[in-house]
Amino acid sequence: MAWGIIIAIYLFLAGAGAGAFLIAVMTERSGINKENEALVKAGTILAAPLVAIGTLFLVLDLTWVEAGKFEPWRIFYLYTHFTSMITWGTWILTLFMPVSFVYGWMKLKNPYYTNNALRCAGAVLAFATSVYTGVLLGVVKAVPFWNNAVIPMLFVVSALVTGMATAILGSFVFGGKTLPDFFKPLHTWLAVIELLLLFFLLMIAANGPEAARQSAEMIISGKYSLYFWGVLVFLGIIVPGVIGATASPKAGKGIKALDALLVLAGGFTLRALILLAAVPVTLMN
Amino acid sequence: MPKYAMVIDMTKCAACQACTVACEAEWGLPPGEKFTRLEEREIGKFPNVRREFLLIQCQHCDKAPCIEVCPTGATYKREDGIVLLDDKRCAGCKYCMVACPYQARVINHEKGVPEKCRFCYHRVEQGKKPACVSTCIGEARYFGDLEDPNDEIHRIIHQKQAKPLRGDLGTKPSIYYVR
Amino acid sequence: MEHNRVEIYRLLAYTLSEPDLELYRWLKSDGAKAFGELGVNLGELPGLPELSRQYQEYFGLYAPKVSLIESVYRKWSSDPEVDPVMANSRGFLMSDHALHVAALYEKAGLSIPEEFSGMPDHLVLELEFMAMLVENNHPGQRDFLVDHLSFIEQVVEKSREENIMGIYREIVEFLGKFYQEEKNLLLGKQG
Amino acid sequence: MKLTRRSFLKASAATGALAALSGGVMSFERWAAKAAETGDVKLVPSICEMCGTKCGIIVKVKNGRVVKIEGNKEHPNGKGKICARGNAGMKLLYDPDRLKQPLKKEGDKFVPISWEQAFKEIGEKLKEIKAKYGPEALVWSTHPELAYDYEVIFNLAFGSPNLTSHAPTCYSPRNVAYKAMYGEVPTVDYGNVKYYISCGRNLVEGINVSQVLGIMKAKEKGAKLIALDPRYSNFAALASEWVPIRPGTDLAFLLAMIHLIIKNEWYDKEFVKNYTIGFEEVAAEVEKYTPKWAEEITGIPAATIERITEEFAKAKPAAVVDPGWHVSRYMNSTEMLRAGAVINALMGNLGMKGGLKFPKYKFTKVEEREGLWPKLEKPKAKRFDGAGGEKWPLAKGLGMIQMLPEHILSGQPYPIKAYIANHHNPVRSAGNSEKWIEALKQLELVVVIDVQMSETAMMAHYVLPESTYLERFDPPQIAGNAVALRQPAVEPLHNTMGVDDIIKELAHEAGIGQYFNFTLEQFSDQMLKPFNITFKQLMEKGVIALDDGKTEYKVPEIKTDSGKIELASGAFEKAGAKRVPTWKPPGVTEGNGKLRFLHGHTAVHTHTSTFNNEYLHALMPENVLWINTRTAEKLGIKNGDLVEVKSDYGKVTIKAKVTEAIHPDAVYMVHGFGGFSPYQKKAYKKGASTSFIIPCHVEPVSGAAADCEVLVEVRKVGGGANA
Repeated sequence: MAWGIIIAIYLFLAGAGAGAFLIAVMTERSGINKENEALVKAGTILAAPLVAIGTLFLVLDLTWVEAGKFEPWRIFYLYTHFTSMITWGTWILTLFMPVSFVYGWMKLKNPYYTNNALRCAGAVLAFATSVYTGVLLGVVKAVPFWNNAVIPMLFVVSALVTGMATAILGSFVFGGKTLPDFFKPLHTWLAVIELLLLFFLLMIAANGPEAARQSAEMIISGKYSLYFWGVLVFLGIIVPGVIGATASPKAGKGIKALDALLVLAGGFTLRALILLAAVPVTLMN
Repeated sequence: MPKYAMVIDMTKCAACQACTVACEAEWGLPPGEKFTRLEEREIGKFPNVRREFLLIQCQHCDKAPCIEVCPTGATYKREDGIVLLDDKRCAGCKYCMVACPYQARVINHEKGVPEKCRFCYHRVEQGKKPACVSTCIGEARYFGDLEDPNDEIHRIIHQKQAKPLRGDLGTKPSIYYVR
Repeated sequence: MEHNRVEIYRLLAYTLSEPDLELYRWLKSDGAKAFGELGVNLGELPGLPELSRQYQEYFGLYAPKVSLIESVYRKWSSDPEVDPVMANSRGFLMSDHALHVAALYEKAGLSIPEEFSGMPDHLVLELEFMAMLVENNHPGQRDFLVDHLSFIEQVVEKSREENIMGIYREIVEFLGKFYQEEKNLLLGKQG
Repeated sequence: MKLTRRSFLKASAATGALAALSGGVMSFERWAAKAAETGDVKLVPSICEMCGTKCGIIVKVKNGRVVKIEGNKEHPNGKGKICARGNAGMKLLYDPDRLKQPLKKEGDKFVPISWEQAFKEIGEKLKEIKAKYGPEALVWSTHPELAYDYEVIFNLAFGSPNLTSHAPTCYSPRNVAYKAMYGEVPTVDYGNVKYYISCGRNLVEGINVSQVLGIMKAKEKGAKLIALDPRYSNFAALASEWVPIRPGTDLAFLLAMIHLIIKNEWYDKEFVKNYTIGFEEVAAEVEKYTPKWAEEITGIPAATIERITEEFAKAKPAAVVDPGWHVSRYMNSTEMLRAGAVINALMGNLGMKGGLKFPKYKFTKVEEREGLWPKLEKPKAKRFDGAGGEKWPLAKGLGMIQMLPEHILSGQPYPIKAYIANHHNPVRSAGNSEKWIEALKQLELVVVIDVQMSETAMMAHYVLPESTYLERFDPPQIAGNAVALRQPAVEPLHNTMGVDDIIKELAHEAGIGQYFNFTLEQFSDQMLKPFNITFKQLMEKGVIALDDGKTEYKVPEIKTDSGKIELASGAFEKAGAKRVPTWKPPGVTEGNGKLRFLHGHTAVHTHTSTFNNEYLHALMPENVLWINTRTAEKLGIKNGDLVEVKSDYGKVTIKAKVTEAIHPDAVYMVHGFGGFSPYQKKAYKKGASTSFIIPCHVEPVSGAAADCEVLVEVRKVGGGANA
């Protein structure tokens, strides 16, 4: 498959950045205060750099970059062909980055700053970013494993979970200590939904055409099974899900950081597995 | 305006790879880069076993997924049905490689773009057949113009009941297979 | 470096040719001295059989570690009439570069010796030819250096990659250094 | 600095001409652009030599350089098409590693010498050996090509009976069977067959372009193609039916066919009556060979044999059992070929549309041509290998080259002291490399003529570089209904010579120069005289058709003693077999963990000669061992694992390909890989060489190498890439 780990990093970082922004906005909406201002700062200001770094990985994966042909203007062609999800994605990312950056910058200077238009635009673009990373794969008919609506949903959920983890880790830098109350149920619910979506995805694949069956087999019992069950399901979803559901919002930084790091590892593993397990349609039938 | 099409009769394919080589030669491809590839599979258990071959290259689809997903418009279809890539416009995102059900694209590491079969348009314009067709030592390949009612390609498609590969995907390929 | 450029080209051409008794004796005395004057210590000279063996292994006519033939490093041809797969190949004899060099020799009234037939672009011949150009203060030196002798860079690189040892390592390193100096001399002034 | 030294570039004419080098010439780019534009282009019709098939090519030459090779539509071989190997010819011509000048071994290395010195020293040595041991102390082996006649003259003139081809590692059983029974070796009218049975003939991996074209045409018209093969080869994939027969038992299958054909009177009675003798003897012999009997041996159900035989017989006379090419596989191969020849006769297919045919035109034998050289005498000594003698009467002219090491080492029947190999690499193609190497070391003189440093050349005292097929003339060729010429497209790149000139010069130094006082043109004109064509005309056209190409289907003259096809023949009795084909089991039996070792061609390589070709190397850089899934499971071998394959004669290491497409008792690899000549950089030690596994032994009737009569044990020695 033409896309590998580098694209997984891109999708992961774009998702985490967008998710962090959404989580920050949700926190802000729930009422900003001394307790959560670090988190709002972190979530908004981290979004743009994460998405930017992710995009840098995308650029690194461009074959003409690999071939050492430095013709940066070719990137501008990416904006031109609207039948392609990448064109849409390029626009979304291009708009999301400055909007989130400006909003984050303002929040950094003054956590109580607010601007409805900027916030709404940022939230819509953040959501669009997280959806885009899934639809990019979802529309590919050549890979039956991807070609469904579950992948975009899964990526949105994963973006929120990893965004939350990113915001939590970031908030520690800005001196945050406690988490908003709604994090606990949200964390649990997202974990449950993510598990359900994964289950649907693999069920659809296992009962789908030959290529999709092969993909599912690789993940469930084949060469990626250890990463799937061990890293993604157990360490990346169940363990943090349990921590999130049981730990008190006032628990120590250590346990929260561990929770967040496991979530991030799981989120990256999810993207990587879905890309690596892609099997193109069977031709010899 | 012609509309080019090809028939590959796998029942006459010697699996000798002369087409692969002739194509590499025609386009001066670097070693390892092939526009046509020979796939093989085994079915059944000894002694009730079969080996099957399939020659795969760009199918020049009328509804080409590669054109649809290309964000720069570098991949395009000519009026005569040949799908081509404008190297200079390609950003190298590889979405076309991902989206092509036939896995017909290969990266040219020198140019940094995913290339593919071009139906030898330069030969076709001179009235010649594509290199893979002229070289085929089993005469398993045919090339012609679907718009020309007198072209033997119609008879061959009809007579051999040639069908596109994975027609169910809705890509409307220009290559028809006899298998 | 205020040495005689012509002499250095000749010196290199000679020392990079197949060693025989004459070359060996010369290397032992005058050759070592000449290199010494250029600041190169060739080190311990092995016996002639060993030197021949090394030469064959490193630069010989059959499957050498480092080819001294220019064509081997060049794209074979840019002529559109050439079979494209051959045109784009590297690693074969008689590329466009070889034809050009052969044409230059012919025009200059020089004949290619038998042991170099099929490889007019052997480094030894090209260095000798360059010596003649320099000797005659010919304006074509610059073109010849850029168009042909530039493959010396690849020879040096490959020699390092293949970990060439002993006196040939010293000679190749000097060749690389001298080439850079020549490049600076002939091109630097414009730039 | 004072330097005394040689310089290489010498002024050829007036000095001081450097002034003639103007700016336009000096700049490479400007020069190249002009050369591309103004260069003179010529098209040279010639003959390919990337394999032995000799297809017609047109070589495009520009500015003295070959720039493209294409097929020649006028030439009956290939009919304008060339295969992957033919396409790769330029990469041989301009390969920097090919032989460039005569080499002499000094100590353990080769040093360049002049042609004069090489000829002189070899000639002296040959004369010395001849004086001391007699002319029969020289053995000359070859893969017979267009200059074969020169080799015949040389050996007869020298007085050696030991000119021997690669036949026993290839087609000996076929030639023996058909020459004795039909008087000459027929081929198949592929384009028109209706029912075709291949006993291991793999038309699409051992490619002859015209024959592939023919069989595809037949298939398109609805012909039924049956592949008898323990392996599901590419031809089996193309065929209508694969018969997964136990290795070495095709003979039983064919005998049962004869049984059925005679019992059910499915044969062509008219033809049998008019054109054959010995029918009754055959009928008596095959009575016991029932399909049930054959089922036991072949593992193919009797019902299948019955069905195929009936369908086959109904398609007569366009029903053929292919005589094949590489049939030197088993101890019963000659019997198998004889059985096939009987079936073909029973179908009455000789000379019929879609049946067997004899070559239409032939040059007269060189021994029968006169005028250009003194009369050639038959050598006094018997052949070293006994071919043509009492024990091997039918191997006459084919020889048993695979037994050369044995005879060198034993000194029997007489000492062999000199060996010349031309276009032949028996160290890797005739089995048991170790023994060959050991034996060649014993000789006083080993000379190898080749275009590259083969493994046999590595063992030589002198290596004489031949010009490639793109740089030399050869004597003319007959192909189908035409004569054709191989001619140089370019001047030799290096200090090489055509093999005709090499032989001629050698003859002069070896004291038999009086036999070679002619030019290639004179020699060729003499060959062409019966066709009223001259060498000059052939140079111009490349190919000249001898008739309109239309075939008249009729039974040709049969050149046996009886003038009929001899279904029963006393010749075989003299060679130690029965008068009619009879069952004989293969030489070794699989079982107890021992597997039958099979090998064969691939479409993209030729014997041991193309593996250093960049182009072909990229297509197929190494071989793999085919092993049946069940067998592999028992041995704990997974696809891609590294395995050791070991016979009583040696062992190799190779990657396993676990597949259902091969008989569980057999393993298979493509031959020719695993080269160990360091001069061939790309091919060096890539894949495994079959020659370390195969023994040097002989099939009793034809003297063939029976190179699949060997058992191997396979064990895993390392994990694979995908383990």
